[in-house]
Amino acid sequence: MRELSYSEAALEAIAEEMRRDPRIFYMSTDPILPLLQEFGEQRIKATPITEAALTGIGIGAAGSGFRPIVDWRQVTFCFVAMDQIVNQAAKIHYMFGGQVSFPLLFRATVGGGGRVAAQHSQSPYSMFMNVAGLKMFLPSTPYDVKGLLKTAIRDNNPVISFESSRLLRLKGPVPEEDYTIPFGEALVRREGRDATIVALAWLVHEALAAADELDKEGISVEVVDPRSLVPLDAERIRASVQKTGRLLIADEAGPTAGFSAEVAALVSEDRATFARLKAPPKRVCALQVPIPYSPVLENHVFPDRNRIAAGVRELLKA
Amino acid sequence: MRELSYSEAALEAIAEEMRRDPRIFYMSTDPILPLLQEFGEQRIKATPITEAALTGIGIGAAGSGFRPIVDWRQVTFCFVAMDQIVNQAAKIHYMFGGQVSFPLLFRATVGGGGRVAAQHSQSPYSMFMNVAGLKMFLPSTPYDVKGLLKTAIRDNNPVISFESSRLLRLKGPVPEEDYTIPFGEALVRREGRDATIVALAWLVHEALAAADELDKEGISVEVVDPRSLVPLDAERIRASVQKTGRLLIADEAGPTAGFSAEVAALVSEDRATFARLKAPPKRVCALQVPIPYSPVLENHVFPDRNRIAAGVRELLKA
Amino acid sequence: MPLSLNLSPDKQREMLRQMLTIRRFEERASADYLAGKIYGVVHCYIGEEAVAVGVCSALEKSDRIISTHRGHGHSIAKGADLKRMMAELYGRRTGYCKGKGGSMHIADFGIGMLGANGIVAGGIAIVTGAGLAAQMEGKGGVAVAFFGDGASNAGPFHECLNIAASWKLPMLYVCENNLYAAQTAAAATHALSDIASRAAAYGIPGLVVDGNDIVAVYQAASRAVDRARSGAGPSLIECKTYRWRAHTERRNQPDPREKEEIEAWKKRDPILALERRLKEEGGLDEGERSTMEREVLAALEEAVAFAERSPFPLPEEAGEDVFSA
Amino acid sequence: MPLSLNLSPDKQREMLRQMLTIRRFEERASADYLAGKIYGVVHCYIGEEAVAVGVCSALEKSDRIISTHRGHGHSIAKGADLKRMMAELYGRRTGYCKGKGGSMHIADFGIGMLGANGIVAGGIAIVTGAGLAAQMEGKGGVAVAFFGDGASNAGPFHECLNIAASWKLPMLYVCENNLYAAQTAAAATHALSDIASRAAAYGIPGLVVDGNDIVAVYQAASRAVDRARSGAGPSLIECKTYRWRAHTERRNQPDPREKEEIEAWKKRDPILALERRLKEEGGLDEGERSTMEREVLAALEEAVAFAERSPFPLPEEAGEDVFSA
Ligand SMILES: Cc1ncc(C[n+]2csc(CCOP(=O)(O)OP(=O)(O)O)c2C)c(N)n1
Ligand SMILES: Cc1ncc(C[n+]2csc(CCOP(=O)(O)OP(=O)(O)O)c2C)c(N)n1
Ligand SMILES: [Mg+2]
Ligand SMILES: [Mg+2]
Repeated sequence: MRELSYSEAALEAIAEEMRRDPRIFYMSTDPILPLLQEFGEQRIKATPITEAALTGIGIGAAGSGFRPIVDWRQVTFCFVAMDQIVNQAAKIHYMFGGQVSFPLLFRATVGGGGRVAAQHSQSPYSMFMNVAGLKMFLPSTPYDVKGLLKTAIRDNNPVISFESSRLLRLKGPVPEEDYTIPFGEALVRREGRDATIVALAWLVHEALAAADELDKEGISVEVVDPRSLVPLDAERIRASVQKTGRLLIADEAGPTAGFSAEVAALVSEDRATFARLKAPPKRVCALQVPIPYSPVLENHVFPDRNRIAAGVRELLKA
Repeated sequence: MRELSYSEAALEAIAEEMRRDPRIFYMSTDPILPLLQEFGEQRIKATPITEAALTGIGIGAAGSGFRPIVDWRQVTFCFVAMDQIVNQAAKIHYMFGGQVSFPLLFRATVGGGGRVAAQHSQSPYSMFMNVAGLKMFLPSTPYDVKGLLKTAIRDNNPVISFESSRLLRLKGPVPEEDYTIPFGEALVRREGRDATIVALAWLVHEALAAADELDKEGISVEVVDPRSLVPLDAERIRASVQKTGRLLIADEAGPTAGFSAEVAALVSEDRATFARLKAPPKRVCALQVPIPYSPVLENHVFPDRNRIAAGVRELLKA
Repeated sequence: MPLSLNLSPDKQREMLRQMLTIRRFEERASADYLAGKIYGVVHCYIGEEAVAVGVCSALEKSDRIISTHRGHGHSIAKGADLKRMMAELYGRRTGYCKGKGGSMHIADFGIGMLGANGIVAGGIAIVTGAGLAAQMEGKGGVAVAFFGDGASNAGPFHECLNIAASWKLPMLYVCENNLYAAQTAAAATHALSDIASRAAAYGIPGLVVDGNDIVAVYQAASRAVDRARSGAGPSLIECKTYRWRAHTERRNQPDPREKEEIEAWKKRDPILALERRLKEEGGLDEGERSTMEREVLAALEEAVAFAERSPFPLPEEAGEDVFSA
Repeated sequence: MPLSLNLSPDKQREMLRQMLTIRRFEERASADYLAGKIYGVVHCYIGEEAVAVGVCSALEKSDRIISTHRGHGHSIAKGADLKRMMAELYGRRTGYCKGKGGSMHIADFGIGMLGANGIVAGGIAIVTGAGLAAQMEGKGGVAVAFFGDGASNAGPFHECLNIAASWKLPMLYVCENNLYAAQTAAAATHALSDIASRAAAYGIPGLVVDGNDIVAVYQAASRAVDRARSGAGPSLIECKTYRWRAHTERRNQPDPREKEEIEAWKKRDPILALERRLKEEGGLDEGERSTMEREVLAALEEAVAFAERSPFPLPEEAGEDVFSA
């Protein structure tokens, strides 16, 4: 099968959907050139640096029959738009009693590794998970980013596409035919018996590498990739843990009140899963600090295959 | 001992500290009259409706030797200031290598029950817990709100005082003498043997009422009030659960990636505590929905003493 | 006033009826709020009726508007159904938002009313999106942002006026300058007292209008609407007006305003002013006026009765409408 | 130019030296970035040196400024230590931020440099807080916000100018209008091309200055500083200027700007302009100029050597400085 990079696959999803549906238009500070060339300035809008206004404009255009895509670019920049996200986009369908729908895609890159320090290396998806009324996903492969973006664009709700900075250049097979990936379906990326790793985005790949390593030690690890964060496929995660009896969650974000806490809670609060837990669930996350600049420091903050492998070994010692 | 309401106690903390330290000043849209009368317009500033600017101005004044208090009023209004909170206040000390400190208090009321619908009934403290670099607390009594506010005002970091709307008129004993309450010290509000309830703010009182009810059924419940959210007293919570073997977390916020998930994770990931868990930890939270207006709907969304009691009974059946 | 010629006596009587409807609706809402039948918080528009009605009279049904926390007036002026409004205030399932919204969140997208909004300045960008939609639709539609003097100090005001001016969006930005933002006097928080003077920063028209003179409001809005429909871009219209009541209907709500100031503004009642003008011009006699009052009150009673006999939502309905199908 | 008299040849030579230092520092930073010794992202100020140096020459050390993502120029102009700057870029423990900040976050509170800031418009409110602090201190201090044309479209610009005007804060708002925000031309996103025209909305002075003429910048800033110190409130100064290099130093960074436009602006080099003027007025000869060049390069070499021999932080230091004691 043809190979595309993660960012090429994302772009292809958007271009294909825009060809299909003239109600879709795209807003961002600094437009994406190939999109601009194909669709022109009317549908690919270069905007002032006003993510708050853009987000609100997207909401209003969505409520008026369009299907806007608002590209915040780095997730950092969406904090100026937080009122429009939390107080408006997430609640507007509900508080108006479901009168009309607000089909709206937000895009944001997340993650560290770029040596761009605290403001530009954030992974704050958990903050958005805490807000009722937003769907969101975080793909780990070119195939997934394309399929999930298409689902998002066809969804009638505000959806956030978190895209991993570390994976933008990652290549992988992407079919030419149209396909979508439903929200709320986790994928078992590798089957195993002894422990389950639930990992996100870049850490899916690190987890798979750790699993290879552990395999040599006779430890068989299952790797589950949730893909969408809201809705989150608690069932598949629990089923895996029921099988292996052990859970490690790997997240590039800090642990506190994060995705990793949610998965630990979902698993341990479930009676059937709890009954089969052979060890306490383990979070292997970034340190709970702002992300520092210097490579030595930044490398120390993030989890990686070694910390994941070490975590699994610990689980097995329990 | 003299009794004050929760909001009177808060005001007294601020007034006493402002008398003690002339570097403290206060900013809010609509100033608080007693403060204005005592301290005048220079130190109690009526501001335009620009929470983003106020937050930033607070940061700059803090970095210039003052100790500002920025009152966002309802937590809802601080989302327009989220860039200043997440990208600036939380990171500025760290990303500048600790050059200077930023003593800064933010105040925000949280919680529902007022029939003021989705935008005005939020409890989003968990979103802030996820951000490294912010301290925060959520008191349940007049005594605590005063002591914690004083600690916050003397702290050299950005601290958020979340104050419970439902408790503003609650009366309780408050000593006349100066006292402070350290961050990171949970309080056992009631001792018990069979289950631990970790509850926040208003739900501390509901948990105590549930405990009374359960007592009649011969069930002995321990109620732990964390008081500060960051830092969070994991040790005391774990110690309680190690004793009782059962954990219920009661939170007025929705569960997803929230405070309740964090406590469930902190408890279950700890080897010693995990070993003593007799039942899966249980979250009794608001529904994961925006808060609706109509009393029938709003009442249905929030947990209360009955749901807490029912949850404990379930834990004991496990 | 050449444009006043556009205003037939019929149209003026309709405007009067709408202003009267807003006033009576809110008098009732306030009473029912204090009686515990309406919950949460209610912000009254009484005294400012000429702004909403004057502007909306210059619009088509297909044009879109957005409102603020003080939203009843805009809803009624855009043609909202009193029954569904009152049912919403009463927290009933038949209300505009099925009881999920209340006073601060009444919307009717079917008539181009994109909602009241509890966040100061929170609607300005949203309705600017409706203006962009109108421009992209290419059918000559217009969108109107209503907002207060307080909101004009907030970031979205600036961001959106710049965008609308730069993209030539078919927009009206209507600032209801009632001199106060909650308890704070505009004089204390505005560098300049005329908000309209901010228009020059974006190279768009900025008009100051007597917001208690409905004909003046209508004329200014009509010109701005023409301009917007012709593709010439947005306008900022500042309507000087005043709210008669406290910021909200809560009992013992503080109100720092001088009694004399309030009384002086009450003398400039926008409803009485139009009534007088109409009578002078022979467009209204005492009998017609009483009939109008009776009809307005009858419609209101019907709305209240509808609300009262409507069921509350079922508790479980709180779980619905988080996401659209 | 009466005020030019204020500018002694010594002071002008000092200004020249600072501009030259900025330029050489960034030429080196860019090369070292491409060589992999500096990480992340580097935004160069080359071509705009007269703005930072012109404004900061009108300030006292105790006055406070804030910068943007393009922060080296402001840091050097306010008197930052080249060694600690370069060590920070090199990610070393001896850097201004102990290696935690990098190019986008250099700060030196000791000299009133409140930091570069990675968020467009993110610093405007913070330094307005420094202006409020100066007002409350009552010692005649002044605070300066540097920001780009792109930032002037964002909410904080409006919120803070209104507050500063209304509170009469001792502030300078200095817009560096280099005609582009990243890849987007200001012409595409600004309703009006002169950002200074926004000052009128707040009743404060708004000046357009040739940002490549350091004497003009200095004079405008000096007047605004006098005004601020006297309690008359803030000013907005728009400096028309241009960046010579792409938005960032990344390889193959797109740059939509016409070659001719770039070349035309390079002919208006602010450093050459001051050099020429000084030479004409007899304030600088060729020998002094070479000495200056040598000294600047020597200081830079020293800074690089310092950075190179400084240790990296220990990994565990990532856990420090989250909270202050
Ligand atoms: C962002 C935000 N901050 C504060 C509030 C609280 N608040 C509600 S109405 C109001 C005053 C609004 O004044 P103005 O815009 O002039 O409208 P008016 O009430 O006068 O119609 C305030 C401060 C809010 N709703 N949103
Ligand atoms: C809120 C926000 N949105 C987007 C960005 C990405 N970004 C970094 S610099 C820049 C352009 C800034 O333009 P301008 O303010 O004119 O400053 P200049 O780079 O020209 O000096 C953009 C869009 C950002 N840093 N912050
Ligand atoms: Mg007002
Ligand atoms: Mg620029």
